[in-house]
Amino acid sequence: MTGHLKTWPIILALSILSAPLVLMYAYLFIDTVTNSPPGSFIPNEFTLEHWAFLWHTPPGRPSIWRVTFNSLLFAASTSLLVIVVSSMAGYVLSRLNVPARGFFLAGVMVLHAFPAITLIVAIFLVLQMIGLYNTLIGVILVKAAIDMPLGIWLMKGFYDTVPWEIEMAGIQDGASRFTVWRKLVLPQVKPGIFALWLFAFLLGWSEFILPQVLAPSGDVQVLSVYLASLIADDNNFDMALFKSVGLFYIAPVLILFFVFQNYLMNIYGGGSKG
Amino acid sequence: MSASRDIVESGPARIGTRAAPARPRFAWLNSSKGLGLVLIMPALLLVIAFFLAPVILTGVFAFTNMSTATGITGGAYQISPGALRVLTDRYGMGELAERLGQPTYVVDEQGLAALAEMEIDQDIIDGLKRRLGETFSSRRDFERVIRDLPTRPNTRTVKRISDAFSRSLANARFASAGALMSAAEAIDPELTDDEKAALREATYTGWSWTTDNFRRLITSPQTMRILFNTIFFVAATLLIFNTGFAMLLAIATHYIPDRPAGIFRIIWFLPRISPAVIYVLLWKWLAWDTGFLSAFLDNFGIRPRNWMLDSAFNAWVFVILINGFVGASMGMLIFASAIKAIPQSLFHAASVDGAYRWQQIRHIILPHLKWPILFVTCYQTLSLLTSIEQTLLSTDGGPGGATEIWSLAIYHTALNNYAGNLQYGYGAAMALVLVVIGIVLSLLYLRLFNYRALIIKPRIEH
Amino acid sequence: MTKHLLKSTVAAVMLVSSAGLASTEEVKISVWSGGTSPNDIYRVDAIDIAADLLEREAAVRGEDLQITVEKKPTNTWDDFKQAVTLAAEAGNAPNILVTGHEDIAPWAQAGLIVPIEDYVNLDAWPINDIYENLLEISSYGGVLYGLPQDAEARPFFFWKDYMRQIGYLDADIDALPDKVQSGEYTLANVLEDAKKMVDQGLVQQGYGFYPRPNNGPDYWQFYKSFGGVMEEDGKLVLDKAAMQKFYQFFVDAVNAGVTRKNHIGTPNDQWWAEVASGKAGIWHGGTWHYARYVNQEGLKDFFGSVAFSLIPAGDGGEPNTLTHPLVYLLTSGHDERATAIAADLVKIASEPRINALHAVKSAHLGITKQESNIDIYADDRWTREATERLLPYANAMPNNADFGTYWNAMWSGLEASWTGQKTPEQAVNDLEAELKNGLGEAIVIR
Amino acid sequence: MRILLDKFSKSFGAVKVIEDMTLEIKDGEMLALLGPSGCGKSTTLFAICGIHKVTGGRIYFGDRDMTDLPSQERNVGVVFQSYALYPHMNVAENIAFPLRIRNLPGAEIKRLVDEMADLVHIGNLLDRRPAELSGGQQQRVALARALVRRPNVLLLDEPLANLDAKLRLEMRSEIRRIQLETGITAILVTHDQVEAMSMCDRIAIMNAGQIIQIATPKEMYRNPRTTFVAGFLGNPPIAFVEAEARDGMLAVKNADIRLPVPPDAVTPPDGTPVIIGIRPENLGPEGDAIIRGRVSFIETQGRENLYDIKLENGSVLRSIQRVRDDISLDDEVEWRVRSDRLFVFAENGERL
Repeated sequence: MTGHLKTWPIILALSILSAPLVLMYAYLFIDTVTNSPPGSFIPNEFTLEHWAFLWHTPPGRPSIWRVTFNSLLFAASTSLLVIVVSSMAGYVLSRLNVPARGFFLAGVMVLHAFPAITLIVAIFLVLQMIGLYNTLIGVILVKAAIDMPLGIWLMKGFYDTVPWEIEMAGIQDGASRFTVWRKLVLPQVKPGIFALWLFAFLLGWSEFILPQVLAPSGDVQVLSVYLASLIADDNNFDMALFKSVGLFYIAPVLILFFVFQNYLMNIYGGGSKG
Repeated sequence: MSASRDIVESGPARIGTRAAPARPRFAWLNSSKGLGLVLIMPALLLVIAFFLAPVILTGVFAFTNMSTATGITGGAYQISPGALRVLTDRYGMGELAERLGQPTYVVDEQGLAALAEMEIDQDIIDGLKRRLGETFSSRRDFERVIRDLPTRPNTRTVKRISDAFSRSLANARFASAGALMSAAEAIDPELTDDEKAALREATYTGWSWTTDNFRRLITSPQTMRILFNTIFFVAATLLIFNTGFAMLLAIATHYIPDRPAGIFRIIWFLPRISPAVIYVLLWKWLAWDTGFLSAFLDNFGIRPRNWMLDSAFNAWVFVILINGFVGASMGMLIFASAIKAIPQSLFHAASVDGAYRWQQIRHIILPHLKWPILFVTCYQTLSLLTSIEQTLLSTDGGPGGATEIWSLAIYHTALNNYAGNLQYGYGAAMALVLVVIGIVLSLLYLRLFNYRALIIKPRIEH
Repeated sequence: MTKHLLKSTVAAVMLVSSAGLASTEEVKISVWSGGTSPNDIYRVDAIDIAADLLEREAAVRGEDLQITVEKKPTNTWDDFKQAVTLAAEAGNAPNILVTGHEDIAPWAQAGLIVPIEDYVNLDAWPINDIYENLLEISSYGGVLYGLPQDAEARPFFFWKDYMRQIGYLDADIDALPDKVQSGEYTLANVLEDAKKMVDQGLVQQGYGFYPRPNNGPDYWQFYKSFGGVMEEDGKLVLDKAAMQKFYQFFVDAVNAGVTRKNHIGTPNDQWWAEVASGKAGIWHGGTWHYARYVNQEGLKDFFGSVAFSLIPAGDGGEPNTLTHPLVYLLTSGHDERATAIAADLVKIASEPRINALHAVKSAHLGITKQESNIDIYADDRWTREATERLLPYANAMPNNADFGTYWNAMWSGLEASWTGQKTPEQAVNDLEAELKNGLGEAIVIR
Repeated sequence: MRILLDKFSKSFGAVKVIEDMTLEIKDGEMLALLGPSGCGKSTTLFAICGIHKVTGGRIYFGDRDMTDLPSQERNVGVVFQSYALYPHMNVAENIAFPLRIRNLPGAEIKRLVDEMADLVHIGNLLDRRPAELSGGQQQRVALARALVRRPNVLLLDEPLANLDAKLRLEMRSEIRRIQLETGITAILVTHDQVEAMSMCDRIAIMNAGQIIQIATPKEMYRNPRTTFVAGFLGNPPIAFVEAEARDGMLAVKNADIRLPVPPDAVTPPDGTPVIIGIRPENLGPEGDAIIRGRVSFIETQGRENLYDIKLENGSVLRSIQRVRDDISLDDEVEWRVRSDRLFVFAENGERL
């Protein structure tokens, strides 16, 4: 059905539309390893000077490695928490005969679209009450809680595809409901869990507002906050530095994306927050 | 048949029954209810802590005048200049304000006794005794007197001594109304109940209940503007990018070979997976005075400028571009898979009919996209209503508040403004509006998308 | 037997450690400051120096005091204030804050800060040498909450070259500050001269008058220039006529083409670079800009290139400038001993010699009278001239718990009229409505 | 082990699926629950194995009341239509799973798994994953897994439905062989009468939540209690015509056909409307009563042909006969039936 008209005009049109994006991402890379004469965007020399931040910590800022470690810890813990909590709750909503199950399910859907960010003052107060303000654990909990409804929703979807008969067989084989879930059902949704983990990891890695507000201090700073404060500091305007830190920051995202794009597109296509 | 029975009788494989497994040690592991409650508990706790409690708190905050000045966790009673002014202006108790608020230090027996109790050096007490009855209206003056005593006490002690002789409540801070009243009565034993009530209200530093936030929200000209901005932002982004452009991408990639289609999909996916901070930075690089756009257009004699904040119009263009590029990918994926699901035979039939591409699009693709479009619209309306990071990092609502949208205004009001006076109460009232809209919209969508179908009864009944 | 051994070991360890505690007192003092660029690093470093001195004083008295100072300078204000407020609510505010004096009122009401006068002898050196008006600015309700950390003033700047080219003689330029001071040269003249510069092509369209590109205390100066009053008898005041004239002034500047309509939001760094390289004709800023121009932007011959004066008067007002001292504040919620030590550190950091380091490095003005007798301060032409010519005319923003609300609202009104979204009249009416709504009887509108 | 359902009822919400059903399965017997979809046969099966809670009545295994015990304690082996093998485990692990749950020692497990694999002839497949097996092989694995823990009863839920025709034939006899070899009590749920007849000792035929008849396959075929039973068993299926008792004979309505009352039936009074069931194999050249009609359809089945005969009143009878060349479409024929093989039912479907 595509054969009877030429495709190149479409490709050309799409290329033109995509040009700004390609340009931005291309220069994200180019500018970090080159210098260009003022007013020009054609590089005239290759340099690694913009990457000096990797081994030289500017005064008053935490070390990039510390921040990277925090980001890693933040994203890893958040995503882990999300998959654990979601794979448990998702199973309940998909399979178990609990009271008010419909209510829970509707609740998850409402929460999924919830303007959580607007509750941030109240969330701050909760964190403060439980003594987790300005700690990484606190933001991890909050971020996991915010990502969780989507996680539960997705996990429920994954569980829904597991045949009931497998569970019935497990029960007949003498396994408890818990064992059935743990030993028989969970292995069936492994790819789904991996996709959700990846998705939550990227969300955590990208998160800015929550750590900015709920964990601002230097020793718990994450990369997004670090980069944002670098940009906001009007004493050291250095686009090439911003971009180098930015590339350093976005590189893991791009790598994970290119390797696992199918997993991710499935999840994003299935409906995530935009 | 009887022959086979014989085989069985003699065969070795005849099986007797084996005992069923013992009951599991934890009964909940095996009941749907028990296991369900255990498995859902972590999620429930997170929901309670970070959704439910905050919503309730926000609801509570919305009916208070909470701000930086009042604090969140509660207040004290302070005879501050402001409080005295309120006492004078609002309650007409200027005289009382005068009596309580004028700093006075009186060298009296009561104070001397207090000193003795504090085990202050007897020389000092004696020295002060000599000035019995004297009154000072400034702490500094009185402390000078203390320091002039032959045995000069250290600063800390001076402070303690002067406290002991303070006979006014100026700037005194009390943790409870009771403490305030007993202190006030010590100075003026004849306080009437009216005066007490006025005093209590005027000196309270913490937040108090009020519906002013909503009155203010309704009457403020700012609200209308932000509301308009928000509606414009959501509608424009939704129409142009999240559905319109997404559809364009989905249809266009449908008509080109898989390889280039995949590449374009990846390109358009980049904005979504990129962390907001770096993604917006790239836009800034494009739009700043010294950025790409300025340098490029300079060649054509167009003066460099900050394209992003150049005018309200430009700012809107960029805010919508920035948010729209992120939003387009979701629609793109959903529409693309919907198009893929259209039976090929329909397309073939159409091409036999000699329908051109646009007719295919109009008569075959678009009708099939009705539900996906509705879904994306619903979904992204909520997403856009609550989106904040991209706008915060790019225009931050500027220039001149032109791109200030509701969620951002909440953030600015309640958490982040230049003057640092954070208005939690007012911000919470604004947040509550969004929360209510969010809940109403999502319940509406649940109805629309046949929520009942989602809750099929579990097939295992135990 | 092993049990006995264990017991005695524990006892021994406890003995040693408690003995150690008795002899060495270890105190951790944290200090956070906002608006701190590399030039202003002494805002926090001064506490370091003070800690060293205090430790030595203690050692002389025979005490072993060890102070660890944790410093956290922040560049931006919004994030700093957000972090401080939330940290304070959470009960882990730093011991010492360096912030604008206008925060004293709300933070005192909230109980976030404690009066420094409860901890220091106001008659002792160096507090008795601090300018009275600065102490007043650091007080709220007659109580001294903090000690000023620096002082400054916010002058008008003129790019001399362009002034000459539009017809000013060197002598005229030298006389300009006096003419501003006497009210002879007004904001109307500013627009005229800026227009000339633009018309003659000396500067680009929109660069004749090149004001601060974002919200700041600076803008209250223009309100003042048109006769506005910020506070009277402890109550905030909105003078509608003055406010409208002030808004109108910027609208006129835009209409005349001397100021860009889209000026607001220009990145700070870009703005710095432009004014320091002569891209703008007339602008305004703060005394500390001098440090930025000279140290960071490469404007070596400042005095040869730039003239400065008070903010000229407008219609119905007087020439003025604004001082916006930052103050050292002590936060509540710490143990008494730590707060007392923090107070001592702040006191020592206010020593003229230590404060002069900050004043000169960051081109701020001194806080004590004796600072003029410190060579490094006295030898600095900028601090000397600015102190003499500007400081006497400096006003300050009021310490009022509601001032922040007023300030934010004033700014959005200015933004709206500047960018042409409202007429100044509309903007002022909206501002009035907003303030009546938000502040009620706490503001007087005239 | 003997299984007894005693006045068993089951409802889903307000919908009563099964009411007061009593059914006994003898020890070592293989019983088919036969019926159209929705008749409640799977519900019965799920109640026996404990996946469903019963609404009323009791379930006994032997003398033990199992009604309130969870599935895990009933020790029931189930083979599902989809086999429900665990995809992430290989064959050996699948079979071993019930034993692992019972915490048997590893060596014992291995021994039992091997023994069971030999019984179902999959000893060479133990290392494979389910996805690498054919349908028949998966079926055998499912059987092995169900049998390995020596269940009280083996339940087979449409076990052959997912197999192609040839495999179905093979597995039919295999399942029966294994059931006989192990001597286990088994219940086969199916909608396919051929399966039920060929595999089971007895058939319980169900409709609308009730058991209509329980009997051996032969008895049920020869002696159906209702039109439903008669219509359900037999392929090609039985044909029915409406008739009326007249003068001790049965007169087909609107047709000039009279059939005698079969000897085992009570002769109804005159004017009683009845339904006559004629099996295709009983209509042909031989017999004692004459039926005239027109050949309306011929289906070649290889060895035999199936003929549809349209009577003058429009109803259609079927006849299965050896292939013969003398009959072609639209021929008027005059064939006979054996009156002793006729079934006569009352209007409500009950056999007379």
